[in-house]
Amino acid sequence: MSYRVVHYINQFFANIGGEDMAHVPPELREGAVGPGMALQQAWNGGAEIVSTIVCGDSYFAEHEREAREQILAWVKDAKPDIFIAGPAFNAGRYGYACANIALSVQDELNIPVLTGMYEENPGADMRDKILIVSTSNSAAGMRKAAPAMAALAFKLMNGEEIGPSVVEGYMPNGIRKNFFEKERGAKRAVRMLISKLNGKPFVTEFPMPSFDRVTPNPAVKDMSRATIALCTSGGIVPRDNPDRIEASSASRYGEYSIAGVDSLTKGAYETAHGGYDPVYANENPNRVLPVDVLRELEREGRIGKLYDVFYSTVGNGTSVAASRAYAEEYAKKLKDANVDGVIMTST
Amino acid sequence: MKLQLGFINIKDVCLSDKTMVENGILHVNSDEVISHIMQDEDVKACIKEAYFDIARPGEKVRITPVKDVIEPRVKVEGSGGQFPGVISKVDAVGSGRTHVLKGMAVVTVGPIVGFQEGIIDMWGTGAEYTEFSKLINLVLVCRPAEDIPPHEYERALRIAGLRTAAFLGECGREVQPDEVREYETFGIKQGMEKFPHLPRVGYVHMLQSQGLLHDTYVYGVDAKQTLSTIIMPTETMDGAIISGNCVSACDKNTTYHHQNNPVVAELFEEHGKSLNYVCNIITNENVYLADKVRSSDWTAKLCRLLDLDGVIISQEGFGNPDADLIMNTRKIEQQGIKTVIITDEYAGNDGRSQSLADSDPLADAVITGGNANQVITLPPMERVIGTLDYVDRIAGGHAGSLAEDGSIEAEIQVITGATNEMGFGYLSAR
Amino acid sequence: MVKEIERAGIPVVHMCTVTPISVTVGANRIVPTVAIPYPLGDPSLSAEEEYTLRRRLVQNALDALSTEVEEQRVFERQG
Amino acid sequence: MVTNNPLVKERMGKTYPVIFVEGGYRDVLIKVRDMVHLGHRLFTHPLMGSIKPNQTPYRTVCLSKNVHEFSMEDPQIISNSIVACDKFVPAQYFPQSMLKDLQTADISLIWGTMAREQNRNMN
Repeated sequence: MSYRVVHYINQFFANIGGEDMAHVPPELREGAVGPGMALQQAWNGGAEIVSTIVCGDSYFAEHEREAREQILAWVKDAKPDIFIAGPAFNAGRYGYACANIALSVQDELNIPVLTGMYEENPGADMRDKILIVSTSNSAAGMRKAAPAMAALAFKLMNGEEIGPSVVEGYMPNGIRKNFFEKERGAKRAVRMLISKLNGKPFVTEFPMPSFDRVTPNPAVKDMSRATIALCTSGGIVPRDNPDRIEASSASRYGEYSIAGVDSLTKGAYETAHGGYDPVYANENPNRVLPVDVLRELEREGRIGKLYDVFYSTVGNGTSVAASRAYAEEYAKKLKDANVDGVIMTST
Repeated sequence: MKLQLGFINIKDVCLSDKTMVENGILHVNSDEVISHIMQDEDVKACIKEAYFDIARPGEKVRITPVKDVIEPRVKVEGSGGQFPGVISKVDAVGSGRTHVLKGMAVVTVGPIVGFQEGIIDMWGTGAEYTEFSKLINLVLVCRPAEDIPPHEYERALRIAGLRTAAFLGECGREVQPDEVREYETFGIKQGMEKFPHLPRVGYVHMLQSQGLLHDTYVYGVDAKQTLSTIIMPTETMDGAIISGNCVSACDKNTTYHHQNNPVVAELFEEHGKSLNYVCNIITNENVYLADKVRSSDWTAKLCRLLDLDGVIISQEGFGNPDADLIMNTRKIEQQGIKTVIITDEYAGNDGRSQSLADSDPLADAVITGGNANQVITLPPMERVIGTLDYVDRIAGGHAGSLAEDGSIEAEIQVITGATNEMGFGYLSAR
Repeated sequence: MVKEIERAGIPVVHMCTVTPISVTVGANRIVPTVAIPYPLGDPSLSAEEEYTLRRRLVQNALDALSTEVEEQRVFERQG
Repeated sequence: MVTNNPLVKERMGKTYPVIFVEGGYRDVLIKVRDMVHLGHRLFTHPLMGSIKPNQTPYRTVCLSKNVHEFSMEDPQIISNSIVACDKFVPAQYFPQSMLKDLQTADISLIWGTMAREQNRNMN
């Protein structure tokens, strides 16, 4: 029995046309199409492309929700052992589509996924979330890319453990895996130094964590019409801490309505933070979360509106990944609520 | 300074009634060697019982808890003796001729701080992770006398190992080596004249010096009491630096690592070809933050003074030495000197955690010895040299646990030398 | 956490006492506050004075939100 | 000196002001972090010694008695240390027989360090 594969490609690789045909909506075809042939050849009967989904790049970008729904439905029906998208090489919108649709299949259908593209393709930003095989920057690299993707895909279908990125050919995804090199470390170090001294390219074995900076958003143009939200890492919660926000390791966040609340009065609110003396915050919670002032500014028309929900966490938590995940979650809620600016207070 | 190393290939080691090297076989009269060790009063006071055992590559043998690994050598010509300042006079070593019993090592075994000492497997999965599985190991097992504090016992065990290695090395004095190699570095001016077009390269050798049971000795001086200084590569090769470190088995540098420092060896390989190997700079890894600042400042100043173009920096140990490594790297790079650093990673069992305790974008050329948190299963062995007590004790501690059949599920950090930060091994990670 | 909000596309001002930490975590608009246990208050002041202080700090934060920035900036206390 | 090692409290408590933390390795680091945030300077690295955070329950860190102007580095060092500590799966128990060894290992490091620091300004 051979494994079942669903393959996603764009209009160009399906031979429909170039940019002029990028508007075509998703279409389901039986069997392998275009680059799928090369994949299938590499599997030599071990796996088979049961269907190919073709979608125009512009269509995907402009109708992402509809395209996603349709494609997920087809993939679900086909019950494949793996979903493969691309390779997209340096085509930006194609890469974006491959990465995003692969992520959806992986997260929503729980099916292994694989895509491939050039490392500078915008879709490659998702390398930490899905497996992306590194390819050259033009379709001329298909001869190398197809066997590499086929081999890695077969391992995934077979349920084999995936080796380190440099061995398997996928983009580093932040998960460190051990393997034995051909030369010992000291020899590799001397070689790397010689390259560095001679201005030749070298690849560090451990990229330093990037000091991730986010570009500042444009300022709030008209404060008198803006919706401002309050967030705090000072652990302000309603009395008795209904969500049991933990004092030291924040494993969740609180979401509390302040509709109709004019000021955070003593007794009604308190702090759940275990990292500082709570007396002052408990005595007057506005000292940490200045609801009183913002309500006044709202009345005076200095700000358009104080958003009626605030988010609260405890800043003690050092598990960076976790705090990032829940901040991402509530940031999205704030964005969806059309909040124009946020004041985050910390203790 | 020129040093000749004469390698005598040791094909086997056996216990015998004489101590000698004959036809590539080292015969060891254990009574004779042990009575030599016990001539040291401190050793005698701290060690209740000592005996030898032999483990060969491919034998189903597990050695644990491993304290140190030492290569037996003898000084044949030139000043100084074995391990100067520790068990011989402090005369400078690094020139003349030294004979090496190659292919074997003295391994000292004894429990010091709980489970910190490592495991050497001679066969199976674990053997792949330690270069010491490829050597014929003469294991010296020592049991401590009652109520001896750990640091006194550590010292006794350290001295016992060094004395054993020196005593056995003597057997090679009159033996014709199978191979002789020559190593030479030059004075600053001489080197520049000799290799005017080659980049000047140094080696910043960071020594574990956090304190008791985390020490390294240079000509007998405790490294934590030192300022960063210059040492000739051949001195390092000739036993000037020895290990007194008992923690973090996977990335501690044993005395064998110092004697056979792989960075020194690989730099000599390129010396006069693609680079001019100038010298080594030794610097410490103290726990006091002010010391870290001072030592790294000093190291960067020396690199500048020597007009180096590039350096390799190696590390020892887990945790706060990362801070020293990064400080050294940053300050040296800021002098306009190119660096490559060798470290290892603690990225968690799943490889997803932040690997180092400190980082800097200037450290853009990193060699890694792998993720020490990787979990492997070490198969049961037919024989254990030493004791598995300490492995058993950490059951549930997630650093390693012993199953009934004798197999051990453990992170590779329990294996001696698994993620060595001098680049001694082949393990890496991406 | 400020970074995630910024990344979501909303300008955010971080009001905190230990501003270097805020710089480290990557906040772009930073307004210094009074003290760790009472960032926006001061128990040694009278209730009125304290409220005025808080109002001034919040006004500072709103001003920061209304100011275009290219890179990380600490808006030092006004007056 | 912030510690959870009873031996440090017992032997060094008379010479140095000791803040004793009832808790584990991480609890000591958290206490240290809070003090650093208040302006106490780190004298010793929080990850002193290369014994892994899950291989010993004891931790001792030496900080300045006085509050100083804020430094950029210390909060980073302590926060990196806590992150490093959190990577290790916590040990479930330590056998009684080993605790004494580990207490000794911990106090020896700090003891040796402090002995060399006598001529420094320790405020």
